Amino acid sequence: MSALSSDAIIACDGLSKHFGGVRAFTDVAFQARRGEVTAVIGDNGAGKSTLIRCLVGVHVPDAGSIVFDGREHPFSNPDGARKAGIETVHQNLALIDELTVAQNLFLNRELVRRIGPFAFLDRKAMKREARSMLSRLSINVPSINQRVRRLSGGQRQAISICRAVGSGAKLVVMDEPTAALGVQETANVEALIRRLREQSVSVILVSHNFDQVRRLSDQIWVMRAGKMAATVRASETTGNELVALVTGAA
Amino acid sequence: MSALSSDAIIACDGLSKHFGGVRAFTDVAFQARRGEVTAVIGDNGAGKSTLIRCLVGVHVPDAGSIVFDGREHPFSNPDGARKAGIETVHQNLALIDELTVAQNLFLNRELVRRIGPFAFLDRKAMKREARSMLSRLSINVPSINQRVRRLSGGQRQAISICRAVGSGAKLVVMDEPTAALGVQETANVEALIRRLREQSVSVILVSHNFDQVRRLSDQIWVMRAGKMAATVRASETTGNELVALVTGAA
Amino acid sequence: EDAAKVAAIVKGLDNPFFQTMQKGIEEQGKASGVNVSVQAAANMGDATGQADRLTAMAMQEFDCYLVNPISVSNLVQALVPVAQKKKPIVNIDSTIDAEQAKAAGFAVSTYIGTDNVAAGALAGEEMLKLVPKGSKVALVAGIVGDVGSNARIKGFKQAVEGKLEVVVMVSADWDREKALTAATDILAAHPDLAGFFAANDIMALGVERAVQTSGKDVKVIGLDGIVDALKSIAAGELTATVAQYPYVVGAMGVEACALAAKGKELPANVPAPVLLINKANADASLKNFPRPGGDYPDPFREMLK
Amino acid sequence: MSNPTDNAPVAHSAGAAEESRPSLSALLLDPAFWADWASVVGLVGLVIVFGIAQPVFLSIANLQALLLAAAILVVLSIGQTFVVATSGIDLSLAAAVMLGAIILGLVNAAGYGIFIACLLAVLATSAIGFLNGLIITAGKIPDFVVTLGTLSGITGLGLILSGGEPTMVGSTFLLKLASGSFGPFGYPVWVAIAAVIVAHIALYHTRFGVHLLATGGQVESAGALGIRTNRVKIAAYTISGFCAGIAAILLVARIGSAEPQINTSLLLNSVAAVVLGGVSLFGGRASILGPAIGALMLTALVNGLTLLNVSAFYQPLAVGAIVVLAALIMRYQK
Amino acid sequence: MSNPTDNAPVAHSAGAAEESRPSLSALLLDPAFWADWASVVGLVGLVIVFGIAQPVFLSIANLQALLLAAAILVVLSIGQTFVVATSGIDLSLAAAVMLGAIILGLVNAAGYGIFIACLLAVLATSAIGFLNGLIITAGKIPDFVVTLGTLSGITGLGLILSGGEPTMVGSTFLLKLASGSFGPFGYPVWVAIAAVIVAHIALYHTRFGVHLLATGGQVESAGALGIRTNRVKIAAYTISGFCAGIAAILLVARIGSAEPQINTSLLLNSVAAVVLGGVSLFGGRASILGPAIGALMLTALVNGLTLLNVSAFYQPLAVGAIVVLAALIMRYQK
Ligand SMILES: Nc1ncnc2c1ncn2[C@@H]1O[C@H](COP(=O)(O)OP(=O)(O)OP(=O)(O)O)[C@@H](O)[C@H]1O
Ligand SMILES: Nc1ncnc2c1ncn2[C@@H]1O[C@H](COP(=O)(O)OP(=O)(O)OP(=O)(O)O)[C@@H](O)[C@H]1O
Ligand SMILES: [Mg+2]
Ligand SMILES: [Mg+2]
Repeated sequence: MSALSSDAIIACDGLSKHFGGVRAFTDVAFQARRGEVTAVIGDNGAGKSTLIRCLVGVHVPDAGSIVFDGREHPFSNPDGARKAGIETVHQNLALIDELTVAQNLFLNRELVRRIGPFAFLDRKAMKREARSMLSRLSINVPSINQRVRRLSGGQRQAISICRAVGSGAKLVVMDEPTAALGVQETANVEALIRRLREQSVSVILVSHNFDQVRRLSDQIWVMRAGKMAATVRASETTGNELVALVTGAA
Repeated sequence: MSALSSDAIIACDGLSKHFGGVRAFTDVAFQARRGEVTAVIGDNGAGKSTLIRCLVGVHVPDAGSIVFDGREHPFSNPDGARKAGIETVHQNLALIDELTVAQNLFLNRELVRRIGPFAFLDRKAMKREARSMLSRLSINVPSINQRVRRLSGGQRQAISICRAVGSGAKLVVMDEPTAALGVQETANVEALIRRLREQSVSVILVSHNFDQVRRLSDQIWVMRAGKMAATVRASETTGNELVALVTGAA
Repeated sequence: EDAAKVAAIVKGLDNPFFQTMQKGIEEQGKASGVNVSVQAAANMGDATGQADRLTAMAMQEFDCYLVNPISVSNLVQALVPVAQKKKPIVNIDSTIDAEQAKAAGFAVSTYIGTDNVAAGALAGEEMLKLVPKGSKVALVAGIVGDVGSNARIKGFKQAVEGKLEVVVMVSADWDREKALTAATDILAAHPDLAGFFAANDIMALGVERAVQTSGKDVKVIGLDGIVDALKSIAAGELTATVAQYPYVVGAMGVEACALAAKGKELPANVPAPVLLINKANADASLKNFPRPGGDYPDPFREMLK
Repeated sequence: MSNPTDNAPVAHSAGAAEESRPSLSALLLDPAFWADWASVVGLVGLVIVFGIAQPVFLSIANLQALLLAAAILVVLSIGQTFVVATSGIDLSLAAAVMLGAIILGLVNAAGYGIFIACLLAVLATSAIGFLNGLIITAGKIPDFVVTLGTLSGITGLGLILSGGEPTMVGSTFLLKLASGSFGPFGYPVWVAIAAVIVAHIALYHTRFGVHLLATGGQVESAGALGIRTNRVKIAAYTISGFCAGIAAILLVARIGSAEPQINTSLLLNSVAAVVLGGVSLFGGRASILGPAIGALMLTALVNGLTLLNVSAFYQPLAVGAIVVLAALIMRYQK
Repeated sequence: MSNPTDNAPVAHSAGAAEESRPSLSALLLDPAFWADWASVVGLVGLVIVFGIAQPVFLSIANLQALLLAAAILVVLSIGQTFVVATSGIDLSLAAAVMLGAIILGLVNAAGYGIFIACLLAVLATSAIGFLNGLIITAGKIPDFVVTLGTLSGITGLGLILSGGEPTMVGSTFLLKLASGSFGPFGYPVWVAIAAVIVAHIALYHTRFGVHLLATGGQVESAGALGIRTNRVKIAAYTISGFCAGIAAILLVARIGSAEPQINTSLLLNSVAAVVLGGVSLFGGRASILGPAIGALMLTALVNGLTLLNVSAFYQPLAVGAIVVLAALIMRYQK
């Protein structure tokens, strides 16, 4: 596959990860260009989520190198990734069930007021901000003070998306962001992704919806059984070709 | 809405459910005809999953009546529902993370060998059966002895589906069964639903994918903001009409 | 004239020693026409809980306070309000530190108790009579750090110093099963052991079990004189015990309290009876239990007359 | 399809709860409200019952004494709360109190000033907490095992250091601390009040507090969001150790000596107070007032039963029944 | 698109683990294997160290005595395992043992036969377990609080029933039980072995076992699948109570009397054995051999340290260090 090109916001080469006896993926090269929407597709268990989690610092890869925004080995943990400007919508959503909607939206990015050497949470500001974040995405939740445990599947996903796009990241990574969303909400998220691109935020999108992928993305990467199988420009491919690439029939 | 017709496998009337201050849905009438695929659609938080959970005995509704297979108040808990012949794919999948794939597939339906008064698990038979169940749906899992905790999102969903269809139920209820599935797996599940109908098993399908709903179902029910807003025959509607019904623009 | 009201607080009631003491307090209360309320700590380690209970009792109108503290000072704070109301305090069984008491502004009217070091020494002297010079003996202590246990062990050690070899000391937390297990282990490690001294009878009975099982002739001496131990000695199992008389300590405490409530001057220090019991006098002791086999000196009895 | 920006989040008619604070009457009808305040309800219930049965219970002097007696348990419960909020448990808490007391006693006996002695005691117990956290996170060993191990280890250390003998601490400073008072409350009560306030602010008004709950709630998700869950856990244990140190000072002040013996009921009561206070042992939910009031309740129970002259034999039975009853109020807690 | 039926689940090249049993060498290289067998590794390590340091340790007589001493803890750990597997904890276990012993003693002293006494003791402790489970599930109260409450309640009951006095039990049947042996092992050891086997079968080879783990793993999911999670929990507590009854009989047989005293280290050790045995306190994972070996390990530790003549002061320190070390082997457990 390609050498790391200089216009990549994030790129990796020779990346491998296994868990005990299970190899999630081996020797993967991948890159996402600056300001583009880069899609990753592949069958269930192909290794997409694990690749994403390696890129954003959740897992430490067994081998291989990662370059983000020109720096090699840019971070070793998710905190570093977020500080460097990467926000992620994880497939499992990474919500804390016992915390409220507002607390989840600002987790590890809490707004504080400083009084002398101390920093106190600015809960009012966070709630205000949270409301406007949710309204921008037109997300319905019963209350911003509600614990997320009892929210519906779609409501939960919406909150996770809202958190990732709310803080001006350079790169937003979304692992199947619309899986649980309704038609309307899906349309909103797609519009949002377009807007992100307009604001030249780079996006990595994992999705099983090939129509969506072709509608939204510039470049498509195909994983198959733990390998990076192919990459194509979205404008130059068809749904059938994608199916063939994913299943290995090509 | 309609009175309970006699060809309904399951029907409810005047059903309401609230949680503390949150009303999930109010005064809902709904029915699914025997041998048909009945779809329920609606926005996120509309109350679909809660309705489903009331129908299969997980929640006890605050008001209203349920008729299953001609019997009123047919069961008061999920065990009763399963014994009566209802299998469910819950939106949260209802998998036990610490148990293996095979154990999850047979949970509360374990195969046993009787020796005198005692019943011992027939683990070999369960593993054998589990393998053939998975292969019928062509589901890839690393191992049948693996705990489900570490499986990918799609693998988990596939196991939950496999469990529901594996045991000869009269009614299979699926809450967004293909949300996390790949293209191939989705096609498999759709084929499976068609096969169930051919075997005159009734199916209730909750989905956000209107194309899928129109492809698969006979009757479509639309929920909006905790009410049953409309019901249409799938053959007599269009995607745009469904969008209008769901958003309330109609 | 109203009957005097006495508040008594003892150590944990999870030990029969203090059960007997409570019995002595209550029965003497009836005998002398004194109203007694007895409270106890949740267990032997509950130093603060005991203080909390005494604090509550100090709120009420009692004429005298009878205290058996878990440690030398855990009740001092709680006794301050008692002292402020100028109510007499009688100290039994374990001492209250005099200096701390002075700092807190009170002095106890009298102390009645047994000298644990002397009792341990009595056990040591009996052991010397039973086993040849230079024999190996093992010690089974109570909860590590317990003051009473330490004193008893100390007394025993002093008595056998240079005459017997103490090969090991273990801690069995006043628990019969733990003592049994430890003794079994010790017998395995030291097959030529001649005797055990356990810091109380409950542990001694556990040790005796281990000795029985091993089939060896090893002497076991306990301390306290609880009824099970006396029975065991009478049956020829346990070798001996040093009997203390918590019943008498409690009863004398009530007598002292009754006197102090009337404003009588009391002797500062009254020793309670201690008696070595072996096969020879076990039956007599059993008959009189929980009182001593014979008469004993009691200065308060004279004063009350 | 609708435009994503012009569609404000109007909470839809069904399924909508008010965003503003619910009204008082609605609150009082909600069982979850009662559950959240179980310890308060329990405490008020106890006070009423004991007050009627034995008026002395409500005397100013007794209430002051009760608060004084509760101070140590309150401080310990706060420490335990931080650990339990991370879904851990600190079994070494009472042992740390013992070690802190012994170090205080020995340093003081060695002729150093009482302040240095107190400082060293708090440093030592904080170090124990830090070590607990470090072993748990670095070694990935269950909290229960590690703190059970340190419980045992500290016991030994305390015995070795003290030689098994209690040490008298005759410091006038500590005597004042134990018996003096400012305004209506004794100094130890003020210490406990200060601990409650500081802990409440730390839990509810700092980033650390949110991260603590997130770590206790879902450690993997918290980690994926960049929260240094290991550091948070270590901090929680260190706070617990620190509280043990403060409790050790209060204890030595109260009983006037440092005993090489562990008060296990202090440990069990600290956890009971935390749970009665509505904190989930599975982490992710916590409050400071709840455990503090739980601690008060447990102390009031002993005080009241003693005043009622309930025999020592019947006290455990009564305590057990009342603890379960109080917890019954929590039944609706979600 | 592919045909859903002709596509057999060929585990794909990457991401595939063998379905058959992994080879021995692969097993030995997998840290998770060592973690699962931490207690065995710990036990073997201890035996080697003690055996070298003090050859008496390995004498047949000592090993027999060790097993005899461990029998009670093994039985209790099994009971605790069932409860912990449901993500509960039974703090009343040691108290139930005490109550069972007292009932045994009193019934026997009242002149009823020893078998009736034993039966009543087991019935009583099972009833306590049942009650624990009932209050926990019906009242929706945290396990910790309920069993802490019953711990206290039972303590009181035991004191009241016994009047605080120990009762001698001079039954020849119990004496035989305690001191007789069959083949290489004493009867109590056989009782423990039988308990291990029955419990292992119940856990791994019955529907109840799977339901137990499912309830402990995710109670909501288990409920959604129709498992009667409340009944499962009650059953687990009843089993725990039953084991306490068996342990009570063994205890009375061993020491020849029924003491109204609670052995709290029995409680803590039972939980420690369970955790050392690889059972998660958060439920859903369990084994029977693990806790049994954990119990053996804890007993061997005390035995070895006593044989080595380690001072009573240093023993707790050693126990603590070794428990943490043994747990360190579990660090890779997932
Ligand atoms: N933490 C883990 N431990 C063990 N195995 C894991 C772990 N995470 C992932 N795996 C395994 O690695 C493989 C790839 O998983 P991954 O989640 O990356 O798939 P995916 O491409 O995201 O699939 P899906 O589309 O279903 O989400 C799967 O077989 C999965 O079981
Ligand atoms: N157990 C519960 N406790 C409190 N509120 C709940 C509970 N379950 C659901 N709700 C609330 O009820 C409403 C309906 O939820 P439900 O899960 O039925 O929606 P849904 O139609 O399935 O949505 P989605 O498409 O996102 O899955 C939501 O507002 C949700 O927050
Ligand atoms: Mg994935
Ligand atoms: Mg839903």
